[in-house]
Amino acid sequence: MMSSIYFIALPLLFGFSVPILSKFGKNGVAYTSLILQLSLFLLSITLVLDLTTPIVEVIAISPPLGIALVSDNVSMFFVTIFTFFTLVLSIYYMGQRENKKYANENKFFILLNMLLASAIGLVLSSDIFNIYVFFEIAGISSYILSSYEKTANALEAGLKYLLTGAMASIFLVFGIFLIYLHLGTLNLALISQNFYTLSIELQLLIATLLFVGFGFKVEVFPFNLWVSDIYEGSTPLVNALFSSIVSKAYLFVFFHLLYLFIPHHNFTDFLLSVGVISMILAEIVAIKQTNIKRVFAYSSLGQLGLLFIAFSMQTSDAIIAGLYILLAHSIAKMVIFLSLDSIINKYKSEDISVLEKMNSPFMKWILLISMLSLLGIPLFAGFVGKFLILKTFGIAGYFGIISAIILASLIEAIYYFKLIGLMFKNTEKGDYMEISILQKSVLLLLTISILFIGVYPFILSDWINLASETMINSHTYQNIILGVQL
Amino acid sequence: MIETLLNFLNQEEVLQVIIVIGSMILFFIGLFGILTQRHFIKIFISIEIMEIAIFIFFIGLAFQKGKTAPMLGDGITKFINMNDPIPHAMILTAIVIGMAVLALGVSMAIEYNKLTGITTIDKMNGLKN
Amino acid sequence: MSLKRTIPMTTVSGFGVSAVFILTILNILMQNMPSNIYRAGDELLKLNATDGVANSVTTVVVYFRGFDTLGEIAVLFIASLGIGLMLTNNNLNNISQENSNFMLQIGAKLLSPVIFIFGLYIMIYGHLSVGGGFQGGVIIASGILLLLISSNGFHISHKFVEIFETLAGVSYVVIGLIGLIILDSFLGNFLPYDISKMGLLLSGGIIPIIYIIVGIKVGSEMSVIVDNMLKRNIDD
Amino acid sequence: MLGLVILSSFISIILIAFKTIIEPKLSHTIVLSMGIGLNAVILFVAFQAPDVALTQAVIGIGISSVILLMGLKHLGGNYES
Repeated sequence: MMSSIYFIALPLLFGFSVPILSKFGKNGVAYTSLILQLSLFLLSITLVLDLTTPIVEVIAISPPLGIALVSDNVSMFFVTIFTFFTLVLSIYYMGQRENKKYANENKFFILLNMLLASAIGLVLSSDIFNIYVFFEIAGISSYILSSYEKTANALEAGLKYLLTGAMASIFLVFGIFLIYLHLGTLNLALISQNFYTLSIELQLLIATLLFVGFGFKVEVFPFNLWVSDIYEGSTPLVNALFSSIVSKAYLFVFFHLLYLFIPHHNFTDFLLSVGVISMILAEIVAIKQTNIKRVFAYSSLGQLGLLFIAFSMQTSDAIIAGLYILLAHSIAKMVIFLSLDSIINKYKSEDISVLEKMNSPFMKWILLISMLSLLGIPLFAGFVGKFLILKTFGIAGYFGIISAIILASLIEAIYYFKLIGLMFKNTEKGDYMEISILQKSVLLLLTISILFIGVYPFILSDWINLASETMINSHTYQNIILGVQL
Repeated sequence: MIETLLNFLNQEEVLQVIIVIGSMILFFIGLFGILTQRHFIKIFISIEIMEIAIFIFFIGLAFQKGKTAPMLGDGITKFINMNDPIPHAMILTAIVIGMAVLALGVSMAIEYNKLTGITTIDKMNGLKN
Repeated sequence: MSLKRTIPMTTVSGFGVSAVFILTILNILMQNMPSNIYRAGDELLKLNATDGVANSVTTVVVYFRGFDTLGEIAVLFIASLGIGLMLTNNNLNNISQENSNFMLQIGAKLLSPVIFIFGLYIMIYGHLSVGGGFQGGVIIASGILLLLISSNGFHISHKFVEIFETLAGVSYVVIGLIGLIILDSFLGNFLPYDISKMGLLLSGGIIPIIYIIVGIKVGSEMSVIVDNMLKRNIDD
Repeated sequence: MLGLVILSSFISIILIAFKTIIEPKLSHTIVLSMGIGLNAVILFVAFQAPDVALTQAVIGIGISSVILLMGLKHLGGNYES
């Protein structure tokens, strides 16, 4: 029987039963984790293909009172990419496992699966306190993952993440408490129906509290000053998770709540300016960086600012553009951080000059393609989203935003071409870099998908159009949830 | 004199005002602690104070005077005229989660201290460039 | 501007800004006191009367919002895992190496059985009176803490505690999945629950069972956390 | 009586919290934070929430303080530098 509850129940079951699984030889846990992720990916594909009407999975009692998981077009879009990227990351790790194995590997697999479960839970859940619980699971597993290596830098990154995360969750839970006190419900659909009945100051206070709570995690301007530290302290494998999965889940939840609670355009200008500031600032700071992880951390922040701008517009076209950018960015950052993991392991340096030393034509071309995609060059996946967003803002007449986006792309071009120049410089190279066939095929698959989406973006357009329609339309969401009876 | 004072304090509106002002002062004391204190232990305690403040705020405002605790016993046989159980359940969850985060934070601070000898957050700048 | 003049100015302006900020928030909250509206909790209290559980907080925690509790167990599990990861194989000095004093040894011997029985009572009677799995589990863990700091010879084996932890965690999810198969809803109450038995130990279907499982899980996690912090044995 | 209990608990919790923040000796800080938890327990009982009070008593006062005290022992140094 197909049910969306398996996305959360099975990773938890896996996590709890690791002591039993570790009895089955030294590969028991690793292979079980791989099989679990493969089956979750297949499950999400099956659910997406079957999806004609949204499915509501009821837990214990029916929705307005209890918790329910809603799988509609947009949430299944996110679930599919999360399961896909986790699977890809696992396979990549399996490829290097022979040579470089993490210490306490079982715990790494538990944390990976818990992070997947919580990201999916954030996207699927329709109860605001349940969202808080998943917010905490995702947070606490990210803190441990970022200090996984137990070096001074890693622990510093983890502690910084933990302190900011604890602050964020206090503000978030304060907002949730105010919502319950004044509306008497925790269900997203009911809150969405009644939120306008609150007085305007109270709406503003709750919105501010939720913005602060999620702002720390979505990595937007006033709260993103610590993010680059975390990226620098953690391993690139973990950065790939943060950049492609976790921040995307928080971003979705933030805008999902925004569209549901305040479905009018009062905050559009404010959110647009937040997005523009965080984009421009991140790109400017990125130029000066010499640590390669920090460069890509700031580039992630810049791309998240762009996504923030796209989703802030609250129109269907802008969301379509945003989803394209999100997909392209996730794939490209996955490629970049995965290959950085191998490069840093091989040459034991985190300075950007490591690209100069790197001796592997395969890696060179892979990195080149993903950087060009991030820049938004035509025929690569990143182009579609950037083109669509410029078109949307052009039609709406926001020429300030358009010039900001073009400016940010130009600054981005400066440091990306610096990196590309380093890679193709004709200097003395280091040792030849061997990577296993498994890792090669993973990177090749991701790169081919970048090119494929770039050349033929319309293969996804039906799916993405449906997703954006579902996301923007709060009435459908209310009807879906409130119409369910067990 | 004392009678009237007690009666005045027992009014539901007065109670609500006391709860809001008291818990918000507590909340801002915690925030003040986070912004001014530097030692790890002090920071964790400040976070705890902020958490307790919002828990008191929530339970206090969800409480309605004259209603009993939401469980049977002491001659109560029907689930009527009882306080709302959902806030209690939510706070239970939040307290346990807060404790888990605190314990993890303390253990990370211990390990970080063992490697670097640092006990305050303002010296935590190995990642700046 | 010199440093001597800037510091008082920033302090004063900081206090001014924060005072305005605090007063604004207080003003908003005071003008919007929650009225006694009909909340979801009142509806749940009505539903609770058909469930056969005397403590309605337990019903809400374990059954109506049982999914939150599963997530909470996961948070505790991950935190315990992280603490184990942080505090193993290091040469921290053992906190209680020397013998503890006589009073503590005798007191611990007398008190620990009482604490364990109290914890078990709180855990098993969670659906009838105040308390439940979380509180009972933590009380048992605090009894183990007392034993750990009082007597030198006592130590808990992580392998042994792990068995309880694993069984409790797995059976929680499996009970949920059985509910999904039988009643088409995760964590559904598939055991018979009779209203006439309200107030008896065996009432409420799966609710007391799940709360005891939660208690075992929380108790073992907390014992492991406390033990890791004390660093009495490094056998992980 | 209820109003008086709540008011006095609030006054004492705020005073203790302020003292906790400004106290330089860290072991005293932890003991004072137990006082905050204790007053919170009294308030939860006054608000007819015995379950929350019990949880706050065992977790908020008991285990949290033990964890903080052990953390202080491992971090070393009772005073803020």
